[in-house]
Amino acid sequence: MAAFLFVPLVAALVGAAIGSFNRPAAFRRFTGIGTSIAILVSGIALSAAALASHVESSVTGLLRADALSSYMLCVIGAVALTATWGGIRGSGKADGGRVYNALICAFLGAMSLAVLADNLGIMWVAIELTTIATAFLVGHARTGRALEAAWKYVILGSVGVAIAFLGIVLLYAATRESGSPTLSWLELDQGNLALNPALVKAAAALAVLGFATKAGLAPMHSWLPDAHSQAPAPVSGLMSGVLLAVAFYAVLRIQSIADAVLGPDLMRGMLAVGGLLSLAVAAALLIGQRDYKRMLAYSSVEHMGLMALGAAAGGVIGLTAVLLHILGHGLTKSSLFVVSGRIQGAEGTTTISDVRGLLTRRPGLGVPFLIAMVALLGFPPFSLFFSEVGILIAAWTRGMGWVTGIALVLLLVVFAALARLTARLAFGAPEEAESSEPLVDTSSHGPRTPLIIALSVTAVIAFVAVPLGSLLSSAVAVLSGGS
Amino acid sequence: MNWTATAVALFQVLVATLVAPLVIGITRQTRARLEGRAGAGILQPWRDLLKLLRKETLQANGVSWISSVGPIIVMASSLLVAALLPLISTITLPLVPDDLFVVVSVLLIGTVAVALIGLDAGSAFGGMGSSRHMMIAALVEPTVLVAVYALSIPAGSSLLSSIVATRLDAPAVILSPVSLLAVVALFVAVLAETGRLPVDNPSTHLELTMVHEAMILESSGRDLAWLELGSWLRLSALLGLVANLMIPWGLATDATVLALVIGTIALLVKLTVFAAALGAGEVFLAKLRLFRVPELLAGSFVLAFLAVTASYLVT
Amino acid sequence: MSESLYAQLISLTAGTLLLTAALIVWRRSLRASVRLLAIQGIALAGLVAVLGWHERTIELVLVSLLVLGLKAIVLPLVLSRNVLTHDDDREVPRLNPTASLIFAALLTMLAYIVCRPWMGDTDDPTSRAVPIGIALVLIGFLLLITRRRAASQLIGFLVLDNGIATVAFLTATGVPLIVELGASLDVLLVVLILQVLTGRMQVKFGGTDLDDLTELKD
Amino acid sequence: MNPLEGALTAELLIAALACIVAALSPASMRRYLAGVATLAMAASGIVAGGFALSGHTGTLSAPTALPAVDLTLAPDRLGGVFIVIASAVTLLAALYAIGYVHGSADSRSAWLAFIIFTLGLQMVPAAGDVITFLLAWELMALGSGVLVLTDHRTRPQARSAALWYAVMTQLSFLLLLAGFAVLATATGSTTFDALVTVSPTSTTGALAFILLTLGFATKAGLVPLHIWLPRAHPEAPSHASAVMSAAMVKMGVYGTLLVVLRFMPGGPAWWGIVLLVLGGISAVYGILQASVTSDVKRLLAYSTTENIGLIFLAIGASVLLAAYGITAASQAALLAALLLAISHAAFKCSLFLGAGAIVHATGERNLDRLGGLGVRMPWTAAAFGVAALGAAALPVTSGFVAEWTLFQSFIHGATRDAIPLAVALPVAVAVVALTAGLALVTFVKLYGIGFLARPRSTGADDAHEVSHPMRWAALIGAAAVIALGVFPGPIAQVLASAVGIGDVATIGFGGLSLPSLGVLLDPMALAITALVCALPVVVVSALSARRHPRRATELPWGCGGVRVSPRMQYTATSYAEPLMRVFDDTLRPEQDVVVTHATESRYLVAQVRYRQKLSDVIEVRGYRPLLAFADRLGVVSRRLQNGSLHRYLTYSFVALIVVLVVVSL
Repeated sequence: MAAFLFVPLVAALVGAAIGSFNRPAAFRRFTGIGTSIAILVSGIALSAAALASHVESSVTGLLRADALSSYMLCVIGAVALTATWGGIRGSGKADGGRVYNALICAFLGAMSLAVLADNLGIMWVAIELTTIATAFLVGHARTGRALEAAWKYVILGSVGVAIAFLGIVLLYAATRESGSPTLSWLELDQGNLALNPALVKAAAALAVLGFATKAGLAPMHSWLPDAHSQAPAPVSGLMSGVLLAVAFYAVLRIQSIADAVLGPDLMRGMLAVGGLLSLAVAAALLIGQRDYKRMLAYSSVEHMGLMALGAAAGGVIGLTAVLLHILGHGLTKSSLFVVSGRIQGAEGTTTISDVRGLLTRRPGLGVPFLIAMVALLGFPPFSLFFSEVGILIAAWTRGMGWVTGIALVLLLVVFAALARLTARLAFGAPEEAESSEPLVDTSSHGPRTPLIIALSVTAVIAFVAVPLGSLLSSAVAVLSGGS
Repeated sequence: MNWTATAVALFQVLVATLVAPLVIGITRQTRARLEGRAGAGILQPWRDLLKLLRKETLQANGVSWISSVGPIIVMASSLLVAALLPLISTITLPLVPDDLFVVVSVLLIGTVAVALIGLDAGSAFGGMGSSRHMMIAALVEPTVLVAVYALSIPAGSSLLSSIVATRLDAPAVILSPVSLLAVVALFVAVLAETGRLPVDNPSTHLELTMVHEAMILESSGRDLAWLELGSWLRLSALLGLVANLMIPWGLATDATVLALVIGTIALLVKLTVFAAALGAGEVFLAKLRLFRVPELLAGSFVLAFLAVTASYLVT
Repeated sequence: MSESLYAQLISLTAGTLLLTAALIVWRRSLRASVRLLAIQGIALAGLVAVLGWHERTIELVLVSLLVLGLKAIVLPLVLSRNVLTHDDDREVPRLNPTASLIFAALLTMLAYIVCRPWMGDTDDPTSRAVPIGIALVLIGFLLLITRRRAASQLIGFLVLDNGIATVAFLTATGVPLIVELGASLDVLLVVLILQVLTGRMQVKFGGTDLDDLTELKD
Repeated sequence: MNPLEGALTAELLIAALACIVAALSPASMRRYLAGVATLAMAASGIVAGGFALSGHTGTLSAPTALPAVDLTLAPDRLGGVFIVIASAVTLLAALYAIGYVHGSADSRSAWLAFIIFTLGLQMVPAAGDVITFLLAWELMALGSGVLVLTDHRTRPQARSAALWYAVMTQLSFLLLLAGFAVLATATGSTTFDALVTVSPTSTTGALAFILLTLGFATKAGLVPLHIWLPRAHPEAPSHASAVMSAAMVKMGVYGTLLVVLRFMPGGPAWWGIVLLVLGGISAVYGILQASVTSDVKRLLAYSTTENIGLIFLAIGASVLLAAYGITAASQAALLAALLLAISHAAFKCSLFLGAGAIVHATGERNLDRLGGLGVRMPWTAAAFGVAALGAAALPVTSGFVAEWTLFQSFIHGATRDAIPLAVALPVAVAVVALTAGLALVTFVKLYGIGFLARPRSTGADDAHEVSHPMRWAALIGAAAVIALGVFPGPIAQVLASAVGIGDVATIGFGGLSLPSLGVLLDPMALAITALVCALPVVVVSALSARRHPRRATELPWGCGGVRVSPRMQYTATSYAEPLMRVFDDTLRPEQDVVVTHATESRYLVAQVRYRQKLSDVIEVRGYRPLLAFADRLGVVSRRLQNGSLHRYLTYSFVALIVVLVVVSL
């Protein structure tokens, strides 16, 4: 079973290799999907193992898959499958070329490595690798705007992650001071190292600050709307759906270490402030938003903010809800980005006011977009409803009443803004001036199946107590100190 | 079934119905005399009524059943009110107590029926009268209910018969500020509800000032007879109620023949006095402009409300 | 090596690091900045070598060679190739040099203040030099914020990175080798990517002024 | 599995089946298949509600992916009342829909939305824990929101209505979430049975009460949170508006009862005053707006605000009276609240279905363009008329019984010992009376202008009676209005037992008696008395008719002139004009009069153009500025993200410095 630890990495390497060599294009196009499936399968296998209390780790101890890692691997696989499969025709001209597919595979591999690494340093390297892999993906369109987005993304991302590295260095220094230098989760998490609290405090704060940049938490979120709006849709889907989540996974890990040494106050404070700021930024910039891809990007900021609040609250319900939210948000957001890519392809614009009447004119795009928006806005039966309610109740019950109160107000504003933008985009009759007889285009501009699967999964996962609920519980147990 | 009570109620209805046109006759005659006219005599309303009942009934093309059934509903609601109110005796029907809310609702059925008749023919004036009539009715209702609420507090009951009976037992209540305020408020409300001056001029047919008359413009023959009798009966019954609230003496408290005779005579006397007073009062009053009426009603509402407040603070 | 020599060498290398950073803030010429960056790389490598010598670990000495190769030679070379291909090597900072220097000084003081609680009041020369690493991080950040040219931002990023490396070596004599290798590779890749992007920027916008990059906004 | 659990399970299964049927059935058969499936679901809901109401208990639960969060359905008797209301209304609406839906209202999505909506509706009162409650609540919101959008292609207003609705519903949801979170924090659990330990007089209790009440008030459409209601109800297809108005807003009532009866019984007096004020303002404001509105469905929507206001007023009175220990009157007020709720469900359902029939038959929603429908659509007219009587609270309808009960509790609650009561009750009497008076005007206008007189447009002139399912649904609703009005005794007894009031009896011919207040009302006896009184009148009329049959002519008097054109009739707008003037200060209509003079002389008028626009004052004064402020904020905050990389880096830098300083403190 330990072989499954390596499957994602090998699959990514192979995929990248196939992608970059000029194999038949038909073959090349499926490398991303293949890698995603490999990741998903390994994720499921490792989860099964973790549920059977059998934690796989590699010989050198650098890779390890506890319940949390396995779960995250499943999330990566599932979201990547949605994005790559759904984006199969949406990657721009001529399927995006060699580099595109190779980089996608590398990106997936880097994320898998980040969650599988048992070593903070390796994880950091992997997360930095995601920046590198996605830099050219963001700039893929080769327009001035894409270039701008890529530059901002790389600078802000790298600087942020560099700060995280500073934190990791200090953490390492702390463990060295206590006599057993290590960067292993397993050893750090057991909490029996006598670490210097002041140093851990600085280390954790810096690390969280750094990873929060990649996780898209305000005020370090600035790269996010630009990168998400310029990247090809599947890449945006991957970034929004899992890259943020992987970075947030790092935050969660660091939080569990810091909490063991310092108690929950520091991390709770930081995450609560970050969460509220993210919600506020998302709310403020969604009100007057004009671009639907940026709208989705800010919605990601909002959801990351919500997860930060959940993490700040902690506790079994709070953390489970956060993990469930990661999956639900990933699937929903990647579907939305896939559809938005198709809308962009069909309409040639990302400006909301230029689209209008989407549901009437292009039901093949309008219907999935609306269903996914309904899921994103947190309506049942989609799982985001449960995770949002869980996070908010957990936040309130764990003594963050004021924070939650403010968050609720901001959530209302976000909801109103998103609903207004969606209504503008999707409903109403098409403009009369365009053509007297509106042309109804029922094609979905790409495979429908991945969207159906992703959204159906989002709709039912919240009701799956076994094995998902048990997996989430074990993953939360990992964060709460036992492994 | 309590046959005595039923018989008393029927008797009361009979008396009220017979007397109602006379009450109108008395007011008109009083007014005529005071204005220096000879007057048609107090029996003239009865004569009008009988003549109307004998005449042919016309109705507009394409009207609904409301136009033919409405007058009967109006009449029936007035009769029912006459049966319920404590006019001759305080004995109430079994199962149908003279609860204030019920009485008001029964009155409102008549109001609504008249308003719908006004609309049914589709003439411009009918709609106008109906609209004004309903506005006044809507604004009168708070006054009526609050006034009687004030009266019901000393009695501990919203049954009109108990309220009147309480006053018979303890006449001091009558002159209490609560009672005075409430009765005055109620009296204004009754004037408004029955379409008397200064709210509505019952004898006008000047288009722009009509309220009640506008609604029944298109009715004729027996329809008109029922509508007229119904509104007269309503006036008499309500005047009788106000009279009994102010001067409860003479009212029969048991079902003996003597008591009933005394009660009837007392009622006739009271009604005569009140009708004459009403006629005399109207000589000196001009009709208010329609949009001054709400001010009048607001004033009476304030009186009623003060009465309630006083009932808590004074007595 | 005697303790006093060791302490002096640490101070010297760390001081050089800070000095070069300050000079980078001061100078407007990109070429000069690249040269200063190379010197900074040498100083960092020197610091690692001193530490390695002091701790008698061959591993650290090897790492110092790696640092020397990467930070003193490869990265400055890559940068200077870029800078040299363009005639204009003047930076027009958003903040004038005097103000920038004052800021740099303030940031250094801040670094000393914030490091105190973590490091305690030891006389250990390495611990006393840690704030210089933090100061380097902050000064690097300052460069990122105040410089307009793409290449300058790269320099700022590298100063920041040097700062982190300094902290790493001073507090923990470096991170595990595999992490060190990975991290170095990452930095190299980031710089290469930024180089490529700078090249594209030159083609697209006819310059590398970052103030041109304000198309994407709300 | 006991009967209740069985019925609930059956309902869920039938709902799932109905969804499948709606999704898969061919377009031509869809309304029959899906309609029948929905009927079956509603029927099983009635059964389930009936079991719950009769005191059966049972629990259905299912685990979720979140630990310690189990979805639980465990209706109590109070819940049973509302399940029955919701299911019965759904039943009528589904029956109606079979004959009514066409076009976009017959689409797959519309049917799915309707099923999800009504299922959510029936599950809200069945929920046994917070998460289930919120789940059902949101399903209800989602389904109804989609239904509001049914006509988004042809009606631009639908979009804005749905938006208002969605946002206000979300507000309600978030308030509830916060309120439940407060309770859950205090009790450490999310099941309803565990939430009862919070003391109503504590700060926690107060906070929970405020949050929950505001949340429920938003859903119930109380002023000033009613703003979505007059927009959303008219936009939905009529069968959906009927359910929304007759049943969905009731969930706000149910929730409030849940708070004051189940979670925190024995609330302090100020709770009662809050509810009383909220309800009173809503009642008067709602009916005032209704009385001057000419759009049939909008009028009905405002009237819903009024009725729900009355219900809250009754609940408030009950809480207030209970706080001063006046138990009998308090219980009467509570009973009145439930009677009002049931009565409103019956007549409002019928009215909305009737309104749908009018729109269906004439293509008009504006009362100013209707008229003469009583002759053309006799069945609809009958149902609508009876329901309008109910709405106007005249005897012998359900509305009359309910308001009578409310009035009795006011009369018998009077006490000299408590100043708040001494002030509140007379004001409440006045408010109820004014509301009743204005309701009378409103419904006389609605019925009189819509069904009587001459048609004011060709659409109204060409109207025909609607199909049988539509007719029957409206008639059954009307029959319920009468049945509830004639035999209130047994119904009141059932309701009373659901909220633990013992002191209610049946008297006479199914009349209602409240022994502890010493009052009784037997509508049947009243009706018999009325018939006895009417008998001689009828006899005289019949005798007279034999001699002189009625003769139809053109307008008999017609002001001495010939038949006027239908345009010279009073319209709904002119009917309401006097009221508009009287309440000018509250309603603040915008009026323009443009007089064009003849060219020859400025003393001759060629044309007078009069325009009057009535908008909701609360929206104009309260919500618009707020929205404008938000929009300005949105514009200003764009500067946060102005594209400058340096600015973005500065954000990170500042964050870094702040963090460094904070950790070194």
